[in-house]
Amino acid sequence: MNHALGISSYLIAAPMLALLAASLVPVMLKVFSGNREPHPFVTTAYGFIAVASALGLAITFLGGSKFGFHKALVSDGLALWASIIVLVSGAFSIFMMHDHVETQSKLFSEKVFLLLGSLIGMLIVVLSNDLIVTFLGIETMSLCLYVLIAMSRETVLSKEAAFKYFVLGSFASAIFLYGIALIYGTAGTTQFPGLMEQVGPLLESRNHLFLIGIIFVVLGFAFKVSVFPFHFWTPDVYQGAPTPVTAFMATAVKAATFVAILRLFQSTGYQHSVPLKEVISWLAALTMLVGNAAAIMQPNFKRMLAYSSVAHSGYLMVGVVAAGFGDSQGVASAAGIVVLFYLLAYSIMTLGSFAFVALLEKSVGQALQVDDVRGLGRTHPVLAGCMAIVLFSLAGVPPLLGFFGKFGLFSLAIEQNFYWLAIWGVLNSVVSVYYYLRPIVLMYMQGDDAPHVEMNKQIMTRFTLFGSAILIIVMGLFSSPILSALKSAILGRS
Amino acid sequence: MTLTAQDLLFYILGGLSLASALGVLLMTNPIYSALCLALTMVSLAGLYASMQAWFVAGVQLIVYAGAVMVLFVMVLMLFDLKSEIKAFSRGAVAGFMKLVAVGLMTGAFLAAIYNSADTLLGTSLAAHVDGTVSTKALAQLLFGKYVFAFEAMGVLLLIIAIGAVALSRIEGGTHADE
Amino acid sequence: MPMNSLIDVGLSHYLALSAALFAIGMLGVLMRRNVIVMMMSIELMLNAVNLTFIAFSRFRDNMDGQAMVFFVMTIAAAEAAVGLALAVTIFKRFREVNIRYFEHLKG
Amino acid sequence: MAQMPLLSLIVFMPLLFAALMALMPGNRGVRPMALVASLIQFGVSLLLFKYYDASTPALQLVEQHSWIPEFGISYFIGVDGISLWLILLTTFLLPIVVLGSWNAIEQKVKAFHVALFALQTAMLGSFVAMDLVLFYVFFELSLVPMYFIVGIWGGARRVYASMKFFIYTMAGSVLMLLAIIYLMFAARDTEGLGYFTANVLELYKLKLPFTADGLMSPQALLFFAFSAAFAIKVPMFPVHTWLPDAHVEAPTPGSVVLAGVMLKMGTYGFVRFVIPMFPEAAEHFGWVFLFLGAVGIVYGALVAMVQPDIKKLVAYSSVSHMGYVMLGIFAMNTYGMTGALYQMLNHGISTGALFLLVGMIYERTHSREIEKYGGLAKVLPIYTIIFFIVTLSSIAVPMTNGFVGEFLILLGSFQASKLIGAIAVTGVIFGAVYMLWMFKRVFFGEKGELVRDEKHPLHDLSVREIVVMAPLLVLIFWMGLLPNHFLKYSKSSIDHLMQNKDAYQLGVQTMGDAVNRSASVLPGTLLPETQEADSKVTAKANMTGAGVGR
Amino acid sequence: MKPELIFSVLLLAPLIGFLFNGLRWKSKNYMLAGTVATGAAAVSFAMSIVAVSRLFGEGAPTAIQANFYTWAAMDLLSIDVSFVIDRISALMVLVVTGVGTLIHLFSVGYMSHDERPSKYFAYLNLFLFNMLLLILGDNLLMMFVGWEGVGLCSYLLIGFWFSDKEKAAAGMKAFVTNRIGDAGFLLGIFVIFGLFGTLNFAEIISKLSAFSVETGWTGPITLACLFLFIGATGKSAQVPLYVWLPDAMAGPTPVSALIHAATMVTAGVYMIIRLSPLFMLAPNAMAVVATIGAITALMAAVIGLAQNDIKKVLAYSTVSQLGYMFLACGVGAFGAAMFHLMTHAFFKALMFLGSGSVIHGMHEEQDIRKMGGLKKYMPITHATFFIGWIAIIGIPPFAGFFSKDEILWYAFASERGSQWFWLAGLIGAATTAFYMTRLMALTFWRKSRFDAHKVHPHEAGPSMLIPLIVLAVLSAIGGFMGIPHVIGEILPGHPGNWLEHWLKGSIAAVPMTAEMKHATTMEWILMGISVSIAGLSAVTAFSFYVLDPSRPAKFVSLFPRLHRFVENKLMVDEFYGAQIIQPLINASRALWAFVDVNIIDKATFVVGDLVRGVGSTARTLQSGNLQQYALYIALGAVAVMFYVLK
Repeated sequence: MNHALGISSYLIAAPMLALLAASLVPVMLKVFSGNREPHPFVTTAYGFIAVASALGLAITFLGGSKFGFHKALVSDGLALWASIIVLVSGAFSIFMMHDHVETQSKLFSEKVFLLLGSLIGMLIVVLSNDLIVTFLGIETMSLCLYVLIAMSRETVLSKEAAFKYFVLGSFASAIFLYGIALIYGTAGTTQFPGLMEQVGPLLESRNHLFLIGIIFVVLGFAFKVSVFPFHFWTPDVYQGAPTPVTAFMATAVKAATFVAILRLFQSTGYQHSVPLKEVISWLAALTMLVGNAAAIMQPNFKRMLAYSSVAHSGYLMVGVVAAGFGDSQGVASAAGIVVLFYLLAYSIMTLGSFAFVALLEKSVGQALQVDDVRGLGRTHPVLAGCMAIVLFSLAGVPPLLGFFGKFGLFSLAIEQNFYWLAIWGVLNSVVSVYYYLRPIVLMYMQGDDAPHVEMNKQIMTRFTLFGSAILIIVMGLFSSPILSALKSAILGRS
Repeated sequence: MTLTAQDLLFYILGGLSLASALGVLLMTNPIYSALCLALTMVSLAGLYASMQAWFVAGVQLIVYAGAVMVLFVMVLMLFDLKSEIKAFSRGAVAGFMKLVAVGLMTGAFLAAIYNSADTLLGTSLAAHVDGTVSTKALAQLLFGKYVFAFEAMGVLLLIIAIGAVALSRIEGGTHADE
Repeated sequence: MPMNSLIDVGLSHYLALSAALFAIGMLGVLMRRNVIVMMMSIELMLNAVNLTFIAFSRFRDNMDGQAMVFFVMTIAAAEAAVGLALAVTIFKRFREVNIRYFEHLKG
Repeated sequence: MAQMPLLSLIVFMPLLFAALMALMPGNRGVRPMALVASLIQFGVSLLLFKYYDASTPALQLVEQHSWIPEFGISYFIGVDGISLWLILLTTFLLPIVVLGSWNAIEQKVKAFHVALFALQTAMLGSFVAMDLVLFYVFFELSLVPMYFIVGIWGGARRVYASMKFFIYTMAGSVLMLLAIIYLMFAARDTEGLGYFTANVLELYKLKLPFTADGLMSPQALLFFAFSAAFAIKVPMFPVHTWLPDAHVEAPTPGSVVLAGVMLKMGTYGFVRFVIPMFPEAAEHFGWVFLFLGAVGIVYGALVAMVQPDIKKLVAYSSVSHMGYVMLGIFAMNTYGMTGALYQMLNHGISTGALFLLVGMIYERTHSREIEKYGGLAKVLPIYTIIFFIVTLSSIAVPMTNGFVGEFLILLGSFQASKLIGAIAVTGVIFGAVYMLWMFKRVFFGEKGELVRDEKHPLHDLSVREIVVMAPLLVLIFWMGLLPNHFLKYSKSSIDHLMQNKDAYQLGVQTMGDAVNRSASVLPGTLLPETQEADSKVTAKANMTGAGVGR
Repeated sequence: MKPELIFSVLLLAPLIGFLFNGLRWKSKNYMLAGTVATGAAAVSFAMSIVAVSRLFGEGAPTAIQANFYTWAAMDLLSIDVSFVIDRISALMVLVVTGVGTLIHLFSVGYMSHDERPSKYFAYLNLFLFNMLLLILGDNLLMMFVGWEGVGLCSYLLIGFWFSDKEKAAAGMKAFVTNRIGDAGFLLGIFVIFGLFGTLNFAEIISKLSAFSVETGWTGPITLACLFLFIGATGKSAQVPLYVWLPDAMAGPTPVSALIHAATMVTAGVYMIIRLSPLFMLAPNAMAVVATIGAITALMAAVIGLAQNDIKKVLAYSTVSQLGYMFLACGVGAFGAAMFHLMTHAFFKALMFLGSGSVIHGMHEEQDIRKMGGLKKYMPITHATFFIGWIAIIGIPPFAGFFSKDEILWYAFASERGSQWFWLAGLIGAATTAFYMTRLMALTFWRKSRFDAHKVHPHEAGPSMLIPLIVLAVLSAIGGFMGIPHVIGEILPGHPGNWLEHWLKGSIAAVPMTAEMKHATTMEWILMGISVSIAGLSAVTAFSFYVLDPSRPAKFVSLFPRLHRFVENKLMVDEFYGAQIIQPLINASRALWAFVDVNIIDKATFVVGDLVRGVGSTARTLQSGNLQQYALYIALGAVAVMFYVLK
């Protein structure tokens, strides 16, 4: 066996290495300066540099369907764009952490370090070409997040959230791992390319152990992206976690995990199991319904957004269903394009909405209610305007980014003849309008008597919100370049 | 249908592991649970060895039954826990459903094993493998095919080490500044 | 499957044993209220997985399974470390490690 | 000026003005600027007459640019006899609305005008869009400003009303979105087209399978999906209940725009998309809409009759009037279609005028309850005269615009179905009943409690208000006496539509281009050949998915 | 003069008058307003004479025509704004502009004390304009435009004093009832368009040769005729839509004379005469027309017996006389209908103006029980009214005699007629003679019943008297244009029936039965019967109300309930109110409150509630208990496994 690794392996790993190296700097500084916390801005800058350099390296070296580390990693368009989404949301999360009251502390450098560590885990997930490596990546990402959540300055809820996330996450990991074991046992390999070739024969012969393995693996992923009925941790953890961390979880974790799911479903062999198709379709449908319906009833702003993110997972699952069970050649790459585009859109919108929440949170442990935004349209017109754009985009109003995201997903569903899923999806997006518009109602249409609340400075968080609003409009109107870039990256054409 | 030594070993160690696992579940005193868990791990190590996974068996003994269990016991000692009155979760319905769910899942599992048994490869053990050979092969794998995973493990441990320390220093942590 | 193979120990037996261990671990997570015991139950589940890996590895004559077990053990250790650190933090705060104190977040 | 993007200019000028207004400091000066801006955009829209060629049914002043080729979406706009008058109606109403809301909107003046102008762009866009997705974008986008207009400047139950408005209309249109996507794929998979497009002219060529015996053929399902969206927008009985709420709560200018233009987007959709694209289904299921249209006429009129609130009465009268439009469209003959088109304009003018008038009296008394009025004619004679003229138009007395539309529609629907025509004709009676009864109670008889009030004497219309109403009155008579002035611009388009119901196709004519080009060469001009060929390959071989056809 | 110019002046004169007065509607200068308006009407009249004179003489055209512009054109439909004066509309236009001018003139005096004379004259001119459109339009649509236009003016003028709720309500009632008819008219137009592909009168009639007489009820021509007739019942106040006309007396009296007696209400008759060849093809429809006409003639006459408002009596009389005209149309005697239309225009306008003069003189008193003995106060009014009276009850040789008798004769002798129609007409005539005599007696004769200290009846000024006198003359001699042959033969110079000659070829000929064609004796006998019955009836009334005033009360006390029933107009309004209007309003309320709110809105709320239900269930499941969540995961896994592995 040739153990030598080519240069290409290191190039693929370069973003991760950069992240690791840069992330250690603030911690090291702290160690060498006698445990004195560096200025938060310095830490933020280092974090940003880490992410930026990783992003630069990713854009430079990723893509083009290359393998590395004995096929443990694959660098393709999917990985490239998922890395971009993950890294960008990481950068914005660091900005928000710098500002946010629950993450500002003497341990800020450690928090940034953990977030960067989590990013490394995510990059592993998106680059992984092997189920066990995916598992390692997921664990890296999750373990960092458990700690990161627990490190909030809030003392009760954040600990509870961290612990719940930890126990349930480990529980789900065990199940996931069991699934890997069964797949390993039945297919003889855990590497995606080999596995994908095995899927067809194994499903055709109705190998039950393999089916259980697939189910368990899907279940483990479903837990991470909060698909019903594995979503129950989501609102609790999103609420308890510091808002910047929530934003990070809601965007980056989801993006990374969905890429892993897509990799799992890159085979046409799944068509041999109709029940599997049906059950995943049902999960998608129920996820949309439960997420949207629960969000309607939710008075807590962050929980509402949490349920909304559950619903968005449901939409994304439509793409996954199409990828796995569509009946035309190359549907998986097509699904990759629309799912990634949706993830990009969703990440931008979600970052914006959580930035808005972060701006309104003034004290540690404050549970922001939806009603608290009353009258904001008058007192803070720019913020409210940006948030309104974000919310309309989440609701899927054209020509904002969210609309085109949904357009792509539902196009895919229709092309692959998943009509009822598409219909269910759009009907759910109508339901979602109800709660997305509620803050707008409160901001603009009610509470003219609301007092003027001083807003935290939070320059970087403002920047995040503002930037996301701008991006939503600009990328909505000019989504063509992004789409064509995505397309050429994923189809491997220039 | 002769019962070979190998089979006997399986039934003994398997039964032991199952019993001790049940002990983990049923013992109301956490310390006893921990000890039962250690016993399970030891018996599993035996099973690994019986399947000629010598290295893994050794790691199981040292890392798991040794280090990890010590960590658990230490924490338990730190908390100074006694036998708990309410060791199990409340709710008859919920409890019933939990039993049913796990029962069904296991049942489905066993049925699946039964169904797929024909397709499973090599239902009899292969020839004896030398421990050094298998360990070497494992090492080749770890530093060859799985080198990236191996390195990633290292990174993970580093991050977790720093994270765990940081966690102990937060407000209310064991090593908090204030 | 012929009757004698029920007694002849084969892959199925190992798998069944691991399934049983996994189920017990699962029950522990579902039913025990002490967080430490819950974590131990998760360890049990991971051990069950390991048994599966080893069994498959053995019966397929494929070393990959053992490598995976190696990783799983590492992860298990890391999880234990983080989990216990969390538990300690929580204990410091609540003087108790029973999960019934963790129902503030709901709805 | 051969290639001046006139239509784009018309569509986006209001948005530009909105942006300018948003950047203005303070609220002072917004109104005059808005007025000037609105007049400018109306003036520019009048340029259409110069370049529009009424002799051809072809799509004119066409502009085509690639927008999101990956999704098959292009920026493709054009105007023909069907949309010409709706565009002009939209631009015509804006200055009136701006001037009419001079006093009605007291707070957040700037924001209001920004919303109003943005809405203008969305509405104009949906009338010129010839790409289905582009149309959908404008169609949906129009909800947002209107949502704010109702929700922020509306009455007491404004939140309920605006929410209902938004969700009702969106619920209808999302199904249309799916239908659009389906059509695009159908276009791609059809022999001869083979590429992914939302270009309406191309989609006209599709022959969707239709079986008469069931609902399940694609054409029927698509027909109903489109119809659902448009029927809610129209609104048609029985999905009309959002309208009265929205109207009652909306501020006067909001009501005017809502009734005047937004409802037309629904009926326009039927004419532009539903009938030509799904001819067999429209033929086969047309009776449903014919019947519902007739029911809507009578139902709207009857319910309007018993309303205690003037504005709600007018709102229900809209339901009735739009029922006429639906009736005309689904009569599927030239008379009905022409009448429907005319009635759209009439409704925009006369109902718009009614809402303005109701708003004017509301500004004076802050009440809209009919019971509290009475004897207004003695106190506000000018107001009474204007109101009366508008009432006449609304109840379709000859020599006003309303008559032309109703006559043609009823004529057409009677040719289509005697029974339904006969039902619909009773609307003529009920229409007179509810309007005149309301008129009697408000203007005649003893002075009511609001009119009697000595402390706050009512003032008759100011010069501004008369100026607001004057153009509407002029149009009421102009359109009533000389309908052919207006009809001749739409004639060739409607004739073309009705004569080629089963195989409707539309040519295009860019500005300054005298020769009609056949629509079939269009895709070539839309995108370079290579890409088109490329897309065919990908469609068949590899990149099936996601409509990422190109 | 080119036809275009003639029609322009003819039509625009009243329109200009309307605009002139309309723009200075606040002005109280009744003299200026009246002069302009009357002048406008007079110009129209003059122009009508000019136009009509062209039709006379050898080789004169049968019609003059002018086309202005295309109103709308698409597919088969092509509607021009074009006008025609042929032999039918010539008569009508002369009556309308002539009588109209007189009534304008009368109004100058009558409205001199009103607050808004300019507005009044504006409306009056507008009416004239619309009426001319109705008459002169050469297609059904133009006729309909005028048709609705006159209805509108009628509405405005009835509700002229709108501060009075009753009057405003009367206006609305008129408009709405007319609208019901108009709806029928529209349907008629649609059927005709479907049948002939044109709405032009001449073209319709020229295309008729391709059609044969329809026997059934559902043939297109029968349907068209019936629908058109519905329109006519609305405008011309026939059963069952006549109820608006008595209420319409709320308007100023000259208006009643012009619109509600002489011109507008005869539009229905005019329309049927215009389309007489069409109606001839639908015998069933004609039977309906005749029957409704006969019923109306009788019923309105009966109601008229017990009315005490001078204008109401005249109103019911108008309804009754219109019934005669429809009876004539129904039996195919379109010429007779036209003849009666004209004579009726003269004498009924005369009587209305006379009543106006009385009301004017009596300070707005309209109750005839409070009048009496006005003969000595207003001799000229009395004299003219007297002429009107004998004209309407059919005493030869006054106008009413000729026209009514012709109708009765044809009702009897036409193929489409019957002795029953004749009998109904006869009874109607007798009843008319009775109540008209009663009206005369109570108003002008015997002693005054008003308080002479408070009320000082006086004769009106010249502007009101001149029209009265002119109309009286016309009522007296108007009948000579249609002298029946039987009478003409015995007169010196053998004057023929000029009217019949004039209209010959323009309208369908009377389909006489073979044996009646030359039954001169029979005609004489019937004429004698009708004149003597009417005379007898008048004498009875005279004895009741003049010779022994106590007799009516005694007579009435024999049938108190019947009398009350008649006095209350046979309870028709109450019936409509209780059986149609109120149920309609109740139903509408129910539609609003039930269908809109409870069904449609609820249905959407149900969806919302369902979603909410799902949401709250999801939130309940979200108990916060970690192990519960783990259980959900396990349950989910189990469910998925079982579904997939099943």
